[in-house]
Amino acid sequence: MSPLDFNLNDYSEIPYAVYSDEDLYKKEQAQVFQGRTWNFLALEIELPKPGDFKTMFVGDTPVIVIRDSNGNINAMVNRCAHRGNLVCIEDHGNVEHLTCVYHNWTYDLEGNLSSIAFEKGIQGEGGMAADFDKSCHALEKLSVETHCGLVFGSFSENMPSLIEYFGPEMCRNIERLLGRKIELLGRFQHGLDGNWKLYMENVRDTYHASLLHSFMTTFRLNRLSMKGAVEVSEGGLHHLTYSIRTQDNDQGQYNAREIRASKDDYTLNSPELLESWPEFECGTTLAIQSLFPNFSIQQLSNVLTLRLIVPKGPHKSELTWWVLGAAEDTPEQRAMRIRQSNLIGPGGYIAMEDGAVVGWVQRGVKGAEKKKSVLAMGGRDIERKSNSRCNELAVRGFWQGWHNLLEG
Amino acid sequence: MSPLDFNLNDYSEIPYAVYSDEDLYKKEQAQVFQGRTWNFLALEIELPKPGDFKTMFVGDTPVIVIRDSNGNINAMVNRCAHRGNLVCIEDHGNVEHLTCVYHNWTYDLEGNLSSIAFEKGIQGEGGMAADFDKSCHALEKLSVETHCGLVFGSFSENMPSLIEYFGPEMCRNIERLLGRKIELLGRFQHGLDGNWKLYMENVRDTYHASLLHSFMTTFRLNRLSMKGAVEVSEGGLHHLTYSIRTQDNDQGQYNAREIRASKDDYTLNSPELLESWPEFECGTTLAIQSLFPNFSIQQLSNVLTLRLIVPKGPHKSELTWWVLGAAEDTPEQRAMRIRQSNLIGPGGYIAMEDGAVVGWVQRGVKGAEKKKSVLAMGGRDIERKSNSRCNELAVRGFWQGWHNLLEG
Amino acid sequence: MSPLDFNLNDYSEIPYAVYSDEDLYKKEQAQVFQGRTWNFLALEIELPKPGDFKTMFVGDTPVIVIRDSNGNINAMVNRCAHRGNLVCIEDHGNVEHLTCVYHNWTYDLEGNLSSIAFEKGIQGEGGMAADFDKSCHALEKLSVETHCGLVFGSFSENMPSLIEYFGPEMCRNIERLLGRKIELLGRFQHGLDGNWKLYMENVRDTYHASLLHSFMTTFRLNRLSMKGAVEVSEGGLHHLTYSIRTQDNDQGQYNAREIRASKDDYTLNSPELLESWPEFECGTTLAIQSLFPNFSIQQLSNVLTLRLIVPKGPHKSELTWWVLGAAEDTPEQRAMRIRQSNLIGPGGYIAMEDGAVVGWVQRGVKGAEKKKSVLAMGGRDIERKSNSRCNELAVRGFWQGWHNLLEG
Amino acid sequence: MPDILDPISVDPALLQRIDMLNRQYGHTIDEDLLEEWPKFFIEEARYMITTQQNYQANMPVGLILCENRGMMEDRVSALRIANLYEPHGYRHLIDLPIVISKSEQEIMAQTSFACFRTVQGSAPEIFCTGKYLDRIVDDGQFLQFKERVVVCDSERIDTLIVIPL
Amino acid sequence: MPDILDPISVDPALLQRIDMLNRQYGHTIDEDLLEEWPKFFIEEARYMITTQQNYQANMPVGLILCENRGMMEDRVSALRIANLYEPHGYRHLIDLPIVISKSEQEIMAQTSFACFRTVQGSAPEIFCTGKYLDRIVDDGQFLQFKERVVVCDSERIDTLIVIPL
Amino acid sequence: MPDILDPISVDPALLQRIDMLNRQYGHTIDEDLLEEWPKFFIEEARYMITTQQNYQANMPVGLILCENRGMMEDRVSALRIANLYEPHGYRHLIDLPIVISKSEQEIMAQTSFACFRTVQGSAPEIFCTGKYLDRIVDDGQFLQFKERVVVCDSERIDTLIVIPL
Ligand code: FES
Ligand code: FES
Ligand code: FES
Ligand SMILES: [Fe+3]
Ligand SMILES: [Fe+3]
Ligand SMILES: [Fe+3]
Repeated sequence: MSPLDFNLNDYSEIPYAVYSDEDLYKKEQAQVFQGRTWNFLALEIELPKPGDFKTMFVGDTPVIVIRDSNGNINAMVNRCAHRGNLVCIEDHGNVEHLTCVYHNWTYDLEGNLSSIAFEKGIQGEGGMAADFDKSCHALEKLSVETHCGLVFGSFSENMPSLIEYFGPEMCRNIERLLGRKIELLGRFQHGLDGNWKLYMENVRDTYHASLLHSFMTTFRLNRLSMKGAVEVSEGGLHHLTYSIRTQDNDQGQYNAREIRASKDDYTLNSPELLESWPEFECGTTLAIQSLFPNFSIQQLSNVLTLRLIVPKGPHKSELTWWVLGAAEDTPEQRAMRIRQSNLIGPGGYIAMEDGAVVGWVQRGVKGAEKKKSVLAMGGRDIERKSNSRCNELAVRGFWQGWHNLLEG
Repeated sequence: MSPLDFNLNDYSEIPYAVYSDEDLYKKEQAQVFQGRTWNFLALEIELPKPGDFKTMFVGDTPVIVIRDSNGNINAMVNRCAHRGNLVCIEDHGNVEHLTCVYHNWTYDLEGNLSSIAFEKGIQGEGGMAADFDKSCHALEKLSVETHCGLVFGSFSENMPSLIEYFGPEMCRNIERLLGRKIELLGRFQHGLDGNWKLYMENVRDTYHASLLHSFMTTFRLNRLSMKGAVEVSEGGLHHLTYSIRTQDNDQGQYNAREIRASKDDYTLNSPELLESWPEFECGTTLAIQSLFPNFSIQQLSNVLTLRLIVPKGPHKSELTWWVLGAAEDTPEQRAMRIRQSNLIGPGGYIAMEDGAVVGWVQRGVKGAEKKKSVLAMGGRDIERKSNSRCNELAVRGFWQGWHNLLEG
Repeated sequence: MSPLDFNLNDYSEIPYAVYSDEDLYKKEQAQVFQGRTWNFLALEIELPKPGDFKTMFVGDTPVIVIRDSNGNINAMVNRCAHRGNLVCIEDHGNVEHLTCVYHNWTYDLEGNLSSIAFEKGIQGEGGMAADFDKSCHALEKLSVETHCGLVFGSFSENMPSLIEYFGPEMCRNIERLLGRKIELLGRFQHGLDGNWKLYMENVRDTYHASLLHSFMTTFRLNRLSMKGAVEVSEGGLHHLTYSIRTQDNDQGQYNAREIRASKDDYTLNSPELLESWPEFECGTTLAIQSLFPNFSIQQLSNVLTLRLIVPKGPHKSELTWWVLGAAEDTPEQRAMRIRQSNLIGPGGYIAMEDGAVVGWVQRGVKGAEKKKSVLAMGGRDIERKSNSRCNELAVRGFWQGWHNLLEG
Repeated sequence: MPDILDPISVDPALLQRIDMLNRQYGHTIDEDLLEEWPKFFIEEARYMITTQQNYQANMPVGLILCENRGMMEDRVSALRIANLYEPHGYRHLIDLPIVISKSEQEIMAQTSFACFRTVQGSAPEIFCTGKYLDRIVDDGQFLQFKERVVVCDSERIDTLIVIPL
Repeated sequence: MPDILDPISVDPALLQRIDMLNRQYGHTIDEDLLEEWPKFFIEEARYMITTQQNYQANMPVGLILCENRGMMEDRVSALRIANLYEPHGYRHLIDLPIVISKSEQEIMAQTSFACFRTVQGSAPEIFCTGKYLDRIVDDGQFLQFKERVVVCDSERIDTLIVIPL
Repeated sequence: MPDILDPISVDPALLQRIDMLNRQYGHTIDEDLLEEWPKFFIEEARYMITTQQNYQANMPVGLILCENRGMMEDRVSALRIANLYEPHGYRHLIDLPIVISKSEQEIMAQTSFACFRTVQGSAPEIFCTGKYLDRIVDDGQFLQFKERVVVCDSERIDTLIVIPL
C-alpha cells in the first residue's frame, strides 16, 4: 500500500505511513513547504529596525528573515550561493549586510551578491572564472507578504496574495485578534517526538479538546455543548473554530462517570489563574485557527498565542510558541494574560497533553504502515462550515489540502 | 548480493547483511513477528487479578496484555482503532475497561469497541458517520495461549496449538522448570547495541559458552567435556541444550595455555556465591532453551531466568530478564537462588559478556554487507539431536526457521 | 538529479547531494575506501615493538594495524573470520597472537588463522566440517606500505607503490617534514557534524584560510599576498600548498573594512605564543598537503600535524589529530612547538573554525539536494600547479579524483 | 586584588542552611513528595520557570508561573488529578549556592543545577540544566523562598514539563 | 511549620564526614582504585545495585548483590581477571547526603548521584542516575557502610555493568 | 585500617575556601564573565586542558595550553574578537574537592566535574566530564591557582572548544 493510498472520494481514512515514510517526507518538503504555500516566517515586531534579522526553518530548509534599509522584510535561504555555508550563524541580530564567514562573500539585505573576496584575484592571479556572473548568484529568495504584523514567505512565485490564500473568513479572525498594536510577552521552543502532521491534526481536531484536556473541561473553558462553530476554507487548507463559554447548552453530556476528562471533585486554590475579561465584542472565549501548512493562531480566554510546527525528519518536530499581548492592555489586563499563560506551552495546564499525544500516536502507529486511521466523526464529507464542533471536519480538510499539494 | 542469499542446501553460511539491512528489517516484522509464530507476551503471575494489564512489544509493535473479568488473558495491539493513539500509557496497571485518552473511545477487556464519545453527536449535530460500524473497529487482537504460566500470542489465526508449535521435547523442559507454582524475584531491562538475531544466535550457540565466559569455565559451571546434548525442533525453530556438571569427562581440553577462558589462578573469596542444591532429579545443572523467534528459558544451577529480546531497529535491541523462584523454596534455597543471580543479567558474572559481544559483532560486520559468516562447527547439517555440544547445530537451525518464514 | 550529475567537462559545480545521499555513501565505501586508494593507517612510532597493535577505521570498516615478530607492519580487517566479532577490543595494546574472545579462534600477527578451539571436536564428536580449510579463512588482509614512518594500507591488490601513488612532488614534501626521527607530542579525536568530504574540501581550499581565520590573517600567519603556490597531482588526487610568511607582497588587499578576518585592533598580551624558528631552508612557514582520500599533513610555523577524517555515516565524521615533534629538537624548539600547538586542534586559534564550518555547511545544504555549489575561483580548470593560491583548484581536483574512482 | 576571588563573605552556617534547603527541595521533588513542595515557599511567594532567552529579554511569560503558594498547590493537584503524561521522575543535582547579596530582609542566592529525567521504561536523560535565582527569607528558625526563578539554559523543552524543577 | 524544612538536625561535622566518605568513595571508583573499594564497607556489609522498579516492588533480585566484603572483593577480582568488556571508566557526581535517621548503632542517609560513563574512544554519556540508601556505622574514628543499596532511576542498563556504582 | 577512609586531614575551613574558589570559578565561566577568569590564577600560572589518554601517556600537547596569565587573557580576547563559533554556554557541576597534599607552598587538590553545553536553539548536552588537578597557593587572604590541569575523561571533543573549562 502506498502511503498516499487514500480513499478515492473522501479523506475519512488516512494511511498511517504518512507519519513515517522517508520518501514521502522528501516529497513533502518539495511539494508542500517549497511548493505553492505561504509559510509563516516571523512577527514584524521581531524585526523592528533595518538590519534586524532572525533565522528559522521553512520545512527543514534554513531561512533568514531580515528587514532591509527600506523597512521591507525579505526572506532568503540561509545558504551561501558559493558553497552552501550558513550565512547567518546567530539565530537573531542586526547587520548592515550579510557576510558569509567562509570566504567573505557578501550579500545585500535583499540577498543579492554584492561582493566576492578577491573576485579579481590577487596581483593579477586567481579570481573568479571569466564567465561567472554575480547577478546570477543571489541567495535563493522567497516571496514575502505580511498581514496584521504576520510575515509569510513562499518558495513559489506568482502565488495568490495572502488575503486570497487565506480567504475572507480566515482573515476576519486574524484581524480580530491581531489587527492592533501587539507586543511579545514570551517565546519558547517545544520538542515533539512525532511527525509534524500529527500536531496539525491535533490543532484542527475540534473533537478532542474537551475529551483529552481535563483542565479545559472541568473548568468549562471549552465544551462541545457551548455555542460555537468550525469553518474550513476552500480546498480544506485552513480552518477556524471558536466557541463562547458563556453560552453553554449543557445537558449532562459531560457526565463525569463517562467522560474521563470531567472531574467534579477538582477545584483550584487560586482561581485567579482563570480570571479574564471580555476582550472581544463577539464574546468569543476560544478560537483556534490553522493556516496551512504548519501555522496556528489561538485565543484562549485572553491568552493569545502563535504556534509554528517545523518538521525534523519524519519522526520528530519542533514547535515554536509566541505569547502575545496588546499594547493597549491595562496593567490588570496584562497581568491576566500573563497568569493565564499557565494554560499554554509545554508546561500549560491544557497544552501539555497535546505535546504528549503527538508522541503517543507516533509510537502507536509503529508496525501499522499498512493500516489506516478513521476520521468519520461528523460524517465523511468536508463541508465549509458546521455549527457543531463535534466532528473531524477540519482534520479531513487538512488531508484534502495536503494530498492535493502532494499530487499536484 | 541479496541479504537472503543463503547457501542453497544448508545454513552454514550467513550473509552479514541480515544484521543491518533496512528493508529486511521491515520484512522481518511482517513475516516473523506478525507472521506464523507464537511470541512470548507475559508470565501469568504478572497479571494476577482481572483488569491487570502490562504493555510490551511483539517485534516493534506495541501490545497490551490484559486479564479480563473471566480470568482469561487477552492481547491486542496498543493502538486505538480511531486514530492510532497508545491506549495504555502506563507500562502496567489495573483497569475496568480500556479508555483511549485522546477522544475517550472505550474498549472492553477483550478489545472490542464498547463506546465512542458523542457517537450520536451533541444536540443532534455531529456524531459518527451513519455507515460506521463499531463492531468492525475493535483493537487488533492477537491469538493467545498459555502453557505452564507462560503467555504467548500470535498475529496469525489458526496457528497450531502451543504444544504442537513447541513439540514434545521442548514442552518437556518447560514443564520440568515451570510446571509448578513459580514466583517473580526480579525483572530488568538490558539495552544491546546490536541486531536481535545476534543475541538469539548467542543463546543457541553451544560452542561459545565455555570459551567466552571465563567464570563459567573456571568454576566448571559448563564445559563441553561435561555430559550433555543439544536438541533442535522440526524445521530448526526451537532448541534446547543441557549439561550435567557432575559428569565431566575432562581430558585437559581446557588447557589454560590454549583456552583464554580457563583461569587456573582464579578463585573466590566467598565461594558461597556458587552454593547450590540438586534441584532436579535428572541432574541437569545447565539448560538453555530458545523458543522461536525471540524468547529463551534458562536454568543455570538454581537460577531460573526468562529472556525476551525485542528489536529496536536493525542495529539495536532490548532484552528483558525475568528471574524466577519456586513457591515451594525453603528460605535457604531462596537465598541460594538470589545469591546465584549474580551470574546473570547485565551485571552477571557470566551473562555480561553476551551483552557485550552482540555489540562487538554488530560493529565487526560493518562494511561486510557482501560477506558471510561461517557456521561449520559440527558439520553443516541440521540434525535433530546431538550428544555433543561442540557444534553450531542450533544456530544453523535458527537460520533455517527464520529463512523459511521470511520466504514463506 | 543524481548525486553524481557533475558538469561533463569540469568539476566547478558540485551537487549538494554528495554530502547526504545514503546510497552514495555505501558506494563510496566500496569504490573509494575499499577501492584503489592508499589509506593512512598509523605512524610507525605508534607501534614500536613486535606485537604492538592499534585499531582504527578505513572508511567505516574496522581495521587492526599490528607489527609482527619480523618487525613488519600488517593490517587486517578487525572482523573474525568465524562470525564477525571484533578481534581486538582494546584500541591499542601488545599481543603475541590475535585471539577472538567469542570462540577462541586464533590468528598469527599476519592474520592467518592458526587455531580453532575444538577444531577436531571433543571426545571425537563435533569439530569443524570436514571440508573446512583453515587456510581459506584468514582475516581479510590489506596491502601495507610505509614511507617516512607513515603506514598506509589498501584493500586493493597490485596497487601502484606509495611513491608512484603520491608522485614526486607530494613525496618531496613528506620527506621534507617527516624524513627524520619524529616523536609524538599529542593525539586527540575531534567529532564533526558533517560529511567527511566537507572537511577534505576545507583542507584543500586555499581560498578560505585568510578569510575565515581571523587569527591567521591578523597575525599574518598566512595571507594570499604571500609568496606561495598550490600543486595538484595527476588526476587531482592529492594536493600541496605552501607559503612563505617572510615574503608578503601586501598591497592592502586585507583592508580591515572589507575583510572581516583582518582585525587591526587585535593584539596579544603574550606574543610568545607565536615565537618560532626557521625550521626549513626553503623558508616555508605554512604547508598543507592532502593525500587522497582522507589524510592530511600540515606544517604551520613549527607545528607539525597529521589529520585523518573518518566518515561516520553521511552526516557525521570523526577527525584524529597527531601532533609531532622531531627527536633532534632542542628544549627551546620543543617548547615552541608545544606553545604553537594552541593554533591547531578543536581548541586551536586557527583550526577551530574549520570544525565549525563543516557543520554549518552540512546544515546549510539541507533542502538543497537538487542544487549545486560553485567552485569557480581561479577558473574552472584543474591545472597541475599555480603560483597563486587565490583559487579553488585543489578542491576541483578532489572532486575529479573522487568522481573517477566512484564511476571507475 | 580581584574581588571575584572575594565573594561577599557569608557565615558558613548560613551557607550550610541554604544548602540544606536546596538539598531538601531536590529531595522532595525527586522522591515525589510534591504535596510538600509548596511549603518551601512563603504564602505570597513567586515561583517561575523560564528560559535564559526570555529571562535576558525581560519577557514576563515563561513556562510556569505561580504568584502565590495556592497556585503552587494547584500545580500539584492538577498533576495528580487533571493532567495526563507518561510516568516519569527527576533526579536533581544541585550545586552549592553562591550568595549574591544579604540584607535584613532577604538573602539573594544563585545556584546551578542539572535535572535528569527518567521516563518509564527508558534510560535517564538530561531534561534541563540551569540556575536557581532565589530570594530567601529567614525567620530565624527556617529559611523559605520568597522567590525562586528557575532559568533553564536551553530555550527548548522536550515534550512537556509538569513536575516542578 | 512544615517539618520538610526542618530535617533531623545533624551535627555539621558528621555531615561533613559522611560527605567526605562519599567523596572518597566516588574518587576510588573513578580513579580505578577498585581494590580499595571493599574497604568502605564493614566485613559483613551488604551491597546491592537494583532499580527503582524492583526496589519499590520489594524484589529481592537486583543487578548486583554482595552479602559481605568477600563477595565485593570477588567482584573486583573477576573484573580484573575473569570478565571481558570494553575499557571504560566512570565519573561520579555525588550530591550531599540527607540524613534520614541517626541512632547509637547507625546513621541512615540518602544521597543522589549521577554516574557518567566514558567508553574508550567515545564521548561521555549518562550511564546511570539514582540514589544511595546507606546504613553507616561510626567507630568513632572512621565511617563505614554497613549497607549501601544503589537504586537506579531507570530499569534499563546499557550493555553491561561491571564496575561498581 | 584502610587509609582510604582517612584522607589527609584538612581543616574544614580550608576545604570550604577551596570549594568556594571552585564555585566562583564555575560561576564566572557559566555567567560569561570570562574577562574575570584569568584572575583565578597567579601571574605565572599554568592552565592546560588535556585528555585522560594524553595525560596518562605524558603527552605534552593537549587541547589548550596557557603558560601564564597573559596567555589566558589572549584566549579570552580571541574568543571575543577573533574566533568564530556558534553562540553557546556552559553549565558546570563541580564536585567537592579532595585534597591530595598540603605544604607551606601549595595545596594539591583534585575535583570531579561535569560540564554541560547548550548551543543556541538546542537542548543541553554533556560536553565534557573529567577532573581538575590543581595546585593552589594561599596568600593568607585569597586562594589562587598556580596550576590547573583539566583532564577530560574522553579523548573526543565535539566540534570545538573555545570557552575554558
Ligand atoms: S561558502 Fe560562503 S563564501 Fe564560500
Ligand atoms: S485516537 Fe483513541 S479515541 Fe481518538
Ligand atoms: S566469532 Fe571469532 S571465534 Fe567465533
Ligand atoms: Fe488540544
Ligand atoms: Fe553466553
Ligand atoms: Fe581552515
